[in-house]
Amino acid sequence: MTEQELLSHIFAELKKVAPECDPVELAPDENIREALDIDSFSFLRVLVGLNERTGVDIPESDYGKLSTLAAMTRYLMARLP
Amino acid sequence: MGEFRMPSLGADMETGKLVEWLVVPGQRVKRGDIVALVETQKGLFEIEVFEDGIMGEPLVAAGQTVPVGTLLARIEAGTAKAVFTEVRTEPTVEKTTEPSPVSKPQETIPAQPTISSERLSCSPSARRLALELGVDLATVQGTGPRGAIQRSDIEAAAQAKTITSPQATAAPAESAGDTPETRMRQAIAAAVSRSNREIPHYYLATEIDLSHPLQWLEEENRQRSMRERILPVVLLLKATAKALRDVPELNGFWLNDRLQVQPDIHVGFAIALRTGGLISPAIHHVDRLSLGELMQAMADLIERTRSGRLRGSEVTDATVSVTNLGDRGIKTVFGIIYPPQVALIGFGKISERPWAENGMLGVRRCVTATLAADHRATDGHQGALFLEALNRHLQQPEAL
Amino acid sequence: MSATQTTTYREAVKQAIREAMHRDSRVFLMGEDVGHYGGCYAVSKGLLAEFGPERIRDTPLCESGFVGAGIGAALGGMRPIVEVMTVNFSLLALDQIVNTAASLLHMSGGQFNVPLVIRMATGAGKQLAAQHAHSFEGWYAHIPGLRVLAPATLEDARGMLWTALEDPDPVLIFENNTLYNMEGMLAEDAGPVDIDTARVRRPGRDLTLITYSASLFKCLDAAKILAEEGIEAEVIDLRTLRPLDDATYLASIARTHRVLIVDEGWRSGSLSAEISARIMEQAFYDLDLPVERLCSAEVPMPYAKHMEEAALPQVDKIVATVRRMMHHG
Amino acid sequence: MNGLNKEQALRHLRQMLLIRRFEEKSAELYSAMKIRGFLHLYIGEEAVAVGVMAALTPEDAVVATYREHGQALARGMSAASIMAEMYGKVEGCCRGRGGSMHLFDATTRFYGGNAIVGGGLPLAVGLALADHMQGRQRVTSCFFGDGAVAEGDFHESMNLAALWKLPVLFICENNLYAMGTALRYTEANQDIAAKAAGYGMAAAAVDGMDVQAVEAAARAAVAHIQAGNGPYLLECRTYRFRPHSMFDTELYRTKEEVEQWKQRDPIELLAGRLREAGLFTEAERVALEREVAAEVEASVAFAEAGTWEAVEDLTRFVTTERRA
Repeated sequence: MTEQELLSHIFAELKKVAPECDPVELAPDENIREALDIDSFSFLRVLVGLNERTGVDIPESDYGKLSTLAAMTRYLMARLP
Repeated sequence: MGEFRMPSLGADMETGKLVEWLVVPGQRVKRGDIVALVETQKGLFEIEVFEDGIMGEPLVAAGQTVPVGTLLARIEAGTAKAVFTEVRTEPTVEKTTEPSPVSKPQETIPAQPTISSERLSCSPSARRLALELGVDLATVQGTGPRGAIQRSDIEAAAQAKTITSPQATAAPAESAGDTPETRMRQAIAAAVSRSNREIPHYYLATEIDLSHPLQWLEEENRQRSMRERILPVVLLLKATAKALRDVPELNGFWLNDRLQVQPDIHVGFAIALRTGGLISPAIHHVDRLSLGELMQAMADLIERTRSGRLRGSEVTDATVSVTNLGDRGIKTVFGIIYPPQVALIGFGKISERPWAENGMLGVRRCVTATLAADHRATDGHQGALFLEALNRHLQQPEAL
Repeated sequence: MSATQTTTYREAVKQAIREAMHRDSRVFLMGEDVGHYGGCYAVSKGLLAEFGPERIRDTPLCESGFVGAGIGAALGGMRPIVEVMTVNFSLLALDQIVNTAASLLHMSGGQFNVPLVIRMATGAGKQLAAQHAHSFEGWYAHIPGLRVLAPATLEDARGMLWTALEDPDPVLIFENNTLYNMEGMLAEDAGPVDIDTARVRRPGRDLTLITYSASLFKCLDAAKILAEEGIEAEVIDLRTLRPLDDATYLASIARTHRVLIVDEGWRSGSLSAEISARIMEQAFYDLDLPVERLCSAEVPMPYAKHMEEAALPQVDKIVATVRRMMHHG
Repeated sequence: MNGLNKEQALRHLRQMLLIRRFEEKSAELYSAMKIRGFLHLYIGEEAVAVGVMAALTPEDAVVATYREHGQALARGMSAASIMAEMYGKVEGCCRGRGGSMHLFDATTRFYGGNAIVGGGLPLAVGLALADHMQGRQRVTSCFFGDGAVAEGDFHESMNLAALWKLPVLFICENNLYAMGTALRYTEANQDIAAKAAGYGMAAAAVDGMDVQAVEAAARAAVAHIQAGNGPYLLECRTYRFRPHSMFDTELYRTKEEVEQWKQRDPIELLAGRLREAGLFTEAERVALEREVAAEVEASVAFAEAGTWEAVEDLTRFVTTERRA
């Protein structure tokens, strides 16, 4: 999976919980939850969706490491099966 | 009339899997809009349309793999009205949906509530109820199958209306041009005004040390798959329900000048809508659900609330309310009780705070729990007993 | 409260027959293997010794002949209970039941009523395949002039027979073969019950399940599971399939606004179709969802167990259908 | 036939003549569309019904077929109530609910009027079973045609009645045609009386055109039954002079055959016998004809004057009204 492909997965999941927002406009180091006004339930849903799309298991203690687009991409790319 | 077909994105592309529809039938699209996600052997692509018009019903369901050139949907040049008749017919593609190895099978996107002045999709019972309650169907958003208006929608609309009615003379009349958001804002305004006017609130707050329960939860979550993991707010909610069992006077209604304690604990959980406003749908029998079930129930409720698919009982059944503003970094919540309920429990952000115990100072993860209660129904003593019970239950997470 | 005892559906039917035989000397039981064999489903076991071969009357294998003879005996002043081994075999007597028993009163201008009771086993669930296990009670419920009963509970198995025998017109009683071994508590002084009305077997506010006979218990099990999810289903036992007690289920729908009909018969042209039509006619403005039906698959009953189970309405299918209706997904 | 009893013979003659003239009138009224539905005429077979009825008492029961005007009249039902029934009037024996094929009368124990071929036989078995179980000395007579012999109900009923030794008098009116198909095309063994042997049942065949022979045979059969010997099959060999029903072009038989049988017209047979014995004058014949014609005309007048049942009563008599 290329980084671009991963990004389109991330965007698709974010669009599901924040359909009126355009995640493409997010800056790489912007805090996703704050920028898109996503609560903890929705954020968990995004992570579960990404887990299903990429197969990467994300332990709860790592949730904090996926707060920006850059961090999220880095974290997942490094662990892609 | 245009046709939206599975595009050929490369000479070697023979088929594509329609992963997700990003538009709904009846939606106006213009040239260049992204309308679907398609997966190929090369990866996931966003697919655009090349003409303006109105999206017809999907001819291929999400999850289906079809050859290049397959008609996916028609794009009508006409008005929304013409398309509406078409989208009302049942999509027949659902049955052939096959599970995708990459993403879980997408639900066929239900036609969103489409309001047409010609013909509303409305259940017969809801139609009669609307007549009885004086609700104008044209102002109601349907949440039923294929966007049909159901009894629950009418009940919700009527409730908003009832709350408004005491000040109907003062309040500006609902105008047909109002957006649903405006109308919801008006309903909220009416409810809180009435609450503030009629209910003598008293407030109690306490700091609760969550270190132990959160530790326990982290341990518990380690053993759970991502999908089954539980969020801390679930602990708060379950403990609230158990504490209400200990102090039932806070779980009830103030009606006809007396407190009517309710036997079942249905917690109204405030959910902010992305378009603004909030709804407090009820989670039924919270005290009887396991933490896992409660997590599922909340996730399900939040999703359905935001997609406008609440059931009538959920809109009307709450016996008490909980507001959790912790996500937004708020420390303390002073809530407004939702009549005829008699209590609202608020939770702020869970954060590390200095904590003195047995003469020692340490850092603990804490939350501020508040109680807003109706003084006509209970006194501060009962309120204090409740917060004490809440703390007690939270300190025994394994028993929750 | 009177004393209760543990008993079975089979025993309840037998006691009903015994009581009727003792109460009225005109009553007799006639059918294939009811005497020396003790009844195909052992319902009449022991009755031959108690009442003798005149009143526990074995017949040859001639459904049309002995059902017709039952009609004649009823005309001649007797109160026959005719047992047909299974509903599939009753088709051999269909002419007598429909063309004679059901029609005689009318075509004689009200002169000749036929006080006949016909009992038969019905239903699938015992791997009896395509010629012993169908549910034709809905067919019979189509016929004016017949009263069609489907006792599901022990009280009804015990109590419907006598009331049926007192009816001046032909009454068909359908006993689902899977119920004969059903055990439960029954009042020692259990007696006749009405054969006119449906019953609410479980109250609920969210959805009405309309059913009868063995499917009643599947619906009750389903309702229990649904209750754990917060869905309260009201379960209606029709009891009498003709004439239908519209009032009971319409009242329920007026409360719940949603309805699922569970019927072991086939869907096309069925009793469930009839009830659905009546709801449309009489309760359209009570409905919040289209009426739904759960019926047997439209195949002759297969033998293999998994296939037979798949063909019939089952608890999980009822639960799933109700869930889908409530969540309209 | 010796020992001719004038009074009795004249009664038979009158009954047969009444059936004949009544049915001739019915055919006329059918053509005039006063009578509708199916109309099956008995003309030619009158001796069977009249002869058998003479052997029965009022307590006995009669089960007949859709060709039952003859049995109904011979049993004593009034021509007026039958005609009104065929008109569809409420004054008819079945309030106009039955019509020609479904004549019923409780007072004469006349159980139809059964229009499913063979369908009446099990009914007769049941009526006899009720008598047997209640210890009553009554006979149930059951008329059916040669066509019914091919039905399962015939065999099932013969077996049941014989098995349980029930007091049933089975009367087969063998007119040689099951509707329009000759017996030789439908029965492997065309000797119907012989079929009784398969059930261990007593049987006899008799000339169905001779009312006195039929009566004698029926009396013997009834005596056999009343002696507790079980059922009896009486085959009456007869012939229908008219088509099967009004809408029948009679492609299946020749005019010569019909003419041949008409030579043995049961009415003329008995009238001739009486004349030969010097018991019946032409004046008496004229008087008898006039009397019968008057009765038929009275029945028509009664039917014409009759009323239509109120449509509001449409769904009555589906279930018994005294319940509830």
